[in-house]
Amino acid sequence: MIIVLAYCAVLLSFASGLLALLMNQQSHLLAANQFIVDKYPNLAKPLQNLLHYSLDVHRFPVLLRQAVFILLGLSGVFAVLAGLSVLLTQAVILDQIPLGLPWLPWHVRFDALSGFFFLMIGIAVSAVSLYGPSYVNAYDERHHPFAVLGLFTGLFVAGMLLVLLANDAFMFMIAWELMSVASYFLVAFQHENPANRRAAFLYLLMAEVGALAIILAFGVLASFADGFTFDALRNAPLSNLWASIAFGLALLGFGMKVGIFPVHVWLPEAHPVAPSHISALMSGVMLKVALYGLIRFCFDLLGNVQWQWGVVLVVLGTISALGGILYAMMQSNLKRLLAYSSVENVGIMIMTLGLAMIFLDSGFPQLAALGFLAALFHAFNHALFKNLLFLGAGILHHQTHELNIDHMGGLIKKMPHTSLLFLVGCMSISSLPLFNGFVSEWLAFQTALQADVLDNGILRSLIPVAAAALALTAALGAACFVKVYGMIFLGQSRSHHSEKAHEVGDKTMLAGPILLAVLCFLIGVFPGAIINLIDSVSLQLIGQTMPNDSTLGWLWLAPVSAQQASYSPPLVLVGVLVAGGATFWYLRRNPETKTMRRSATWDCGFGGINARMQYNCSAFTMPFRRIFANVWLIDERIDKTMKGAMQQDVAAVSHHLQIEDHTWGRLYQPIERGVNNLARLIGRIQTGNIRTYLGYSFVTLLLMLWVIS
Amino acid sequence: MTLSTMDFYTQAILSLAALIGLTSFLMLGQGRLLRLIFIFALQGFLLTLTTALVAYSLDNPHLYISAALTLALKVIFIPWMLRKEVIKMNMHRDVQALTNKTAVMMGGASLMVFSYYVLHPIVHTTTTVMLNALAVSLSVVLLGMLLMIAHRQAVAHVVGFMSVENGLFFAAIVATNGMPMVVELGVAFDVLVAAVLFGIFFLHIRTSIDSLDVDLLNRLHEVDK
Amino acid sequence: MNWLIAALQTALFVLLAPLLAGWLKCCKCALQNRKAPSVLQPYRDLLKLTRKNPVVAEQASWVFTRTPYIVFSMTVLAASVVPLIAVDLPTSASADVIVMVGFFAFARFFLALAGLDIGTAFGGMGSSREMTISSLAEPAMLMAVFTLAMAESTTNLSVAISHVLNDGLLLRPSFLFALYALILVAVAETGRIPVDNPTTHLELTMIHEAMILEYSGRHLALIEWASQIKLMLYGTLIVNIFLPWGIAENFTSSALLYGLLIIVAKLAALAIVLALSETLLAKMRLFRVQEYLSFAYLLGLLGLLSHIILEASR
Amino acid sequence: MIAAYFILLIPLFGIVFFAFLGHSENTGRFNVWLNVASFIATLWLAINVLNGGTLLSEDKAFLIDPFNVYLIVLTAFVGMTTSVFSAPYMAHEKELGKLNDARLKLYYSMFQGFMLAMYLVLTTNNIGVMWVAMEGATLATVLLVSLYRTPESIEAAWKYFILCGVGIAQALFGTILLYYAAVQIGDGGDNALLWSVLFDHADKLNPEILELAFVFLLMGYGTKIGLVPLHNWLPDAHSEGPTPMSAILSGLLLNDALYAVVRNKMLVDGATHSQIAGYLMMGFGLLSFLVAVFFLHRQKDIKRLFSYSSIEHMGLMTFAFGIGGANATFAALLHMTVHSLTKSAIFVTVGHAAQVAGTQSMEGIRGLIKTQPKIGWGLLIGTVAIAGFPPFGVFTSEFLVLLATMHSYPWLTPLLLLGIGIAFAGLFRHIQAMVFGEKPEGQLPVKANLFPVMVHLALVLWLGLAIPGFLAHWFSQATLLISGSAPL
Repeated sequence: MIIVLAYCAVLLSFASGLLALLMNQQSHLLAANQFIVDKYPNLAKPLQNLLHYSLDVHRFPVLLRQAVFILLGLSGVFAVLAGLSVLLTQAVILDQIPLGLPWLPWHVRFDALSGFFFLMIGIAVSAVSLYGPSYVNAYDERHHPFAVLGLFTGLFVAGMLLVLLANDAFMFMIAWELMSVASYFLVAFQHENPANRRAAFLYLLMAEVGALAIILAFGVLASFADGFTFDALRNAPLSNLWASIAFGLALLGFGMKVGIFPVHVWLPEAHPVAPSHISALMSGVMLKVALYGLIRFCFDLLGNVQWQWGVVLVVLGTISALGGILYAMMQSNLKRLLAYSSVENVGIMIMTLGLAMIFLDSGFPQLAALGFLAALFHAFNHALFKNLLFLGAGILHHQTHELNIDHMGGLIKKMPHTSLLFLVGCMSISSLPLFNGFVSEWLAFQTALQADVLDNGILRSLIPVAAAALALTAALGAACFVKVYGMIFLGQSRSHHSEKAHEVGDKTMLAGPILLAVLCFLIGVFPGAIINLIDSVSLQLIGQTMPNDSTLGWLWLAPVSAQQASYSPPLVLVGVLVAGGATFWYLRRNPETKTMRRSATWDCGFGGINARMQYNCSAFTMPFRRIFANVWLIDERIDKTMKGAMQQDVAAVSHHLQIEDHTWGRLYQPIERGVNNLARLIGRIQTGNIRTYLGYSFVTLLLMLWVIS
Repeated sequence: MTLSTMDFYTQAILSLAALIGLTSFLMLGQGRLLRLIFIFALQGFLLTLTTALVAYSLDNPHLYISAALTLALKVIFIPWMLRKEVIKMNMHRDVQALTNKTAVMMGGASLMVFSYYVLHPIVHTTTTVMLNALAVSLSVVLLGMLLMIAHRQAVAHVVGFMSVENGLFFAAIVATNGMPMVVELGVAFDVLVAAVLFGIFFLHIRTSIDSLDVDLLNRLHEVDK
Repeated sequence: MNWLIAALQTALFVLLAPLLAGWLKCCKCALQNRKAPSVLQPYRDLLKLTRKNPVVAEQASWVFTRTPYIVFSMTVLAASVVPLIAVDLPTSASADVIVMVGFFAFARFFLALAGLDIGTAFGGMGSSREMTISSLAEPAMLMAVFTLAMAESTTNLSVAISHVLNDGLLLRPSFLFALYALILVAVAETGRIPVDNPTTHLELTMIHEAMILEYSGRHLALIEWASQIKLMLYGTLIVNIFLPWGIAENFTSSALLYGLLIIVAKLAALAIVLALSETLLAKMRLFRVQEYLSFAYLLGLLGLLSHIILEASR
Repeated sequence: MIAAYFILLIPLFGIVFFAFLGHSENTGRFNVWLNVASFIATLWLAINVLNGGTLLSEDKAFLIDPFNVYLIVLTAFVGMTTSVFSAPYMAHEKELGKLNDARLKLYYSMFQGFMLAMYLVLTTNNIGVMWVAMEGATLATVLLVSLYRTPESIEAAWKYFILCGVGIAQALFGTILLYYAAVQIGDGGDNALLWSVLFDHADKLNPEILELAFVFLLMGYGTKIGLVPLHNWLPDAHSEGPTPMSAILSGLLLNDALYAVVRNKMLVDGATHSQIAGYLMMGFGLLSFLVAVFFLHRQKDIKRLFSYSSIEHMGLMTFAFGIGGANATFAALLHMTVHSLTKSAIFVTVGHAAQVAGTQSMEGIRGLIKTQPKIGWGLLIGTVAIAGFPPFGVFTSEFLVLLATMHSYPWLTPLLLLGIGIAFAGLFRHIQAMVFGEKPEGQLPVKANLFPVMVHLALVLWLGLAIPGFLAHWFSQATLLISGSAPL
């Protein structure tokens, strides 16, 4: 029964994609309609009217778009239902689909781990499909056909869901690549821009390399097992060395998709150029699917995790988290910034996952469950708030036609609803208490603080350092999102566009973000609900759950024991309301002083404050740029144009700032150059002279004859 | 087994094999096209003789057909066509000096040795005549290829190509007493068509590059210039 | 009962905070040969401000006007989790020390937004610098806190302090490092010399003050009050974690009274030390602050390592 | 068995018909019908095989077993769809003034000639006839390569002719050696070249001679497969000839050459009981694969690009056959199918794309999706398929090859992966620029029939998702025949 829900989710997303293909077939549909009417004149009148109504020239595209998104939304709802029911029943459902290789049908397994990610995807997809119809209205059908967008969106979602269902390596890879390829087409959707094409290419290339690494990882397992089903792979008797090789390959493969430093470079290129609701899905849930892969591979298939892998994950996670947020901070393109921030958040998840591995191998399954919980919970939260922020970015782009933060400003008054929703997103991602981001980060800290129980001195000192780096990450994240929110919504309008902006006309567009924002807050206040769900995942995977021995149950969060640490968001909320309410009431009790006097902003007496005097992005982040100067490749120039007889007066000053990723120059460009050089060298063998070619055959023949005898 | 203990047939075959090998050598070192074509025709004639000899000694009538085909194609038709071409292109006066004649000849000689070396493993399962025939035909094949590599004229390439075929025929006839008839006919047909096509190509190449020097056919390549 | 005492203690905390500020000012004036205002002057200032009609810039949005309430209530909440005169507070359980850091982050987030809200250069400057310093201070602070948390294997402040009490007088090298680190961080976080100068209004050196430049009336009062609470909170953390003796372990009135006396004395003494250091030291350049804070981080790390290597090695 | 004769007679009739009747407007359509007829005949044959198993004609001249029956159907199918494509394409080329009636006559006649040769290679039981047919295929196509009579096309045709001619001569030597070995065991006469007979007595054949023979056979047919370093004719011939011919060269000729090698390998393996033939094939395959992927990066001509991609894939198949286990063989058989379907589909779109842009140079081909979405998407999806992305069938086979390699020769897998990755980059860096972006000024859509492309890609997709039972059965049977064990 539950599996039917899951299949429904997959099929509905396929159906939404196929339905979108009808966009260009209006004339055929009209003909078909005519045919039906002619053939069955006594067809029910209302049905005829309905057909006639919906096939109207102007109405048809709008209706079709809505229908596509309704199907997609239904798929999301079914995914949520399926996920919830499998999590609640703790069932493990096995099935087979008669596709694939003759001796290897697609094996399906739907268990708590898949269910949890189903839930995540379901929520994200539902939110996106609420948001989608009005967002895609902005696209001109001739240049950006909806058929393409809708088709690949459907395939993309279906691919993600199928990855979660896969129970053999072959189906897993097919679903995985379906997801990658479909999202590639979405990234390349607005392909007029060369930068977008480049981003799409980079994305697909890295996806391909990653997929190959994953195949190889499966290959390592498969060469010790008989068959490619996960059941067979699970039982593969691997030596530690081979297990570590498989782990390394899986880490490379899944890490490329997750966006671990230094294989993250596609992320900030590809996410910004896709349509916003797609970026939301890519950043919000596709990365999570990769995380799922990593978890499935390491904890489930490999089974015996080794603490050394945990150390690798902790180190890489920490670097990604720090690097991600530092790079995010320097961006002025909103979606690019959000993409880098995904690298950060992924880093946190990976780090916590690493902690879980360390604890698991050191014989503390309960603490491992805690780390696992923190990682999954953060993944869930990230899915919510990153989705929210990307959708918000989409709204901003829709309304201001801008993505450059420096060209916005003052939107809080023009777009009050959006600004509030975006604020919720910013607060969650900055991990402020009462919002969901904080809870998972708190859990991560708690996990790290348990390092004391370990015997290994190096681990015991490494983990707290990683935790401190995590703290730095969180603080930098807050700074970064202060910048984001402040530059976009506060202050004065920095450009013509943002001056003319206004709130979205179609309120359904806000429904998706509202859903997510409410969830962010609710989960921030009542994290227990999700934690219980994740507990069933760790029960299946690690065989342990988190102890929750606190007396008041759902009110409290006590990951290890109430004595060691506890957090009660509902009480905190009450406290805030009491304290804030009391002061609010007390200070405004006097009607005379209650009113505020508005006056011009203090301008030091010089007069004429204008928008250009405000701090902008690069000014805001200047202190960070100086402090962490070596993290980036900074190209900062101030050009002065001189005038006057002696060329001593300044006519104009322009500031030029470019921030580049180190990994390009250090890692990727050498590879590219190497391939090109090698290609040139190899190209020399084809000289164009037939005698040379004959010479090749001749020598080859002689060589082979020599070899054979 | 010494030569004197063999019968006449074997002795004849071995002599013919030696002669055919010799013609290959001669072709390899030949700078003048007309002489090259002549030697090629000679080789074809020797092959015809061999075929006829085998047909006679085995009393295998279908080998006579094969001999006739060889005579018609390799001794008459192709040399005639090539000769016509050379005269038409006014190339018969040119002497194409091989860039490194000594090295090519030395290479040819070592190829002969190499052929024996390659066939060494099968020596215990076969007779001397077979071994020699195979070795000679292998070296004729290899020498034919070397001829193509060493010469720049398209005509020489055709000669080389056909000489490779000669080597194959020799092997087929001596070692296996001829292939099944259907194959023989098919091969002959292919050779005929190939010869016709060569003629067509000479025409095309001439109109295209106004020469038959294959080194000038070098537009399609992958080298950075 | 416990909840009532916790609430009372929080109220006490909030009410005492201006007094500490006044006392600090007194000490400083005395050291600098100036005539000091009354110790109660901060109360008067606050009262005066709350009675005034606030002036708000035309550009300001709701973020600007709501921020003071948020900042204040978050600071109060933070104060509620720190044991002042008694341990075993139920409020400490509702939020541990990491959450407390989170409360401050929350307040700072909004304060920085408010700085950006008006759209002047000062506000932006203040926000930018504040976020810079705090993002460096936070890990250093957590490093120090982690030392404590690992040594006492809890992040609950009440429990931690009672563990320290139970341990008796132990000379822990890790605590020395952590204490030093915490002091450095406290100075930075509360905006005292040598990191920031709360009394300056010279644009180029302002950090905290630049953000709140536009505030007036009750808004200003709330923000000022909140920073006074924060000062006291850090002071309390330092004295109560590292020198917890005298804090009430049960809720008898005598113990509570004794605890109150002791904490007042401890804070007064700490204020004198602070005043002394503020008099002796000069303010640093902005871009030397990171060295200062990385030193604090290093101390925290050393504390942690010495705990792991020297104290807990197995 | 009658079906097999039909399969051979129909194209034979076609050659004569086209050669003597001359060219008219309906020739293209008639060519389609002829190919449809052949296809139906092959289906008939296939059904016979499906019902009755391996067929051997009375005189043992023809042998239809699971290994070649699917290749026969595939050949007929690709021939049919290519002829569908070629009719409007060649008509357009004529409109452009590149061709005249006489050449079109030659074209259609030789098209059928080529098909005849292909069918003969596949159906015959006589490895000598196989050689003759293979040479015939070269002869039939060599004039097609130079159909446009440009200096480049003549150069390409000459190289094709000489290199393949010399190559195939070596295969003849190999065949003679095989015959010699057969004669030695006293099985002379006409039967000695029959594959079925040789296969039955394979273990009696002299292993040394067979090894030697295999070297020559591999060299010979390998030239036709396009194995590096014998591949040099291939990109030239593909790029300079008319596009339909590129499609059938890539889709059929290479496959059939590989088929010939594998047939002979089966004999050699039976005799030598060693992996020597396999090792040789693996070496060649891997070398071709790795070298070809680097060539992809440097291409300027779109058809050259895809011909290098063909070399790459043929290399992979050769490698897989070389490995020789059940999985690898199955994968190679599947790869033969999906590669020829995909590659011929790509060549169809490539031909149209070149017509749209008026050039084969990739720098001139831009913004296809904007100009003519169907061609643009066809090319893009085709490339996605050939680059080995699922759910297309190429992925399935590459996946199996990779796993088989991992199983048998783990240290070679990184090389394969590297190659696949670099190949992908090489293809996409060119393709993206062509299909995406704004269209150039004045670029207009052309009349194109993309039905073949859709059918091919749909089939490849189907094979990627699920392999139909009868096909799986044939593959398994063929695998059993070739490798001696059935896949898992």
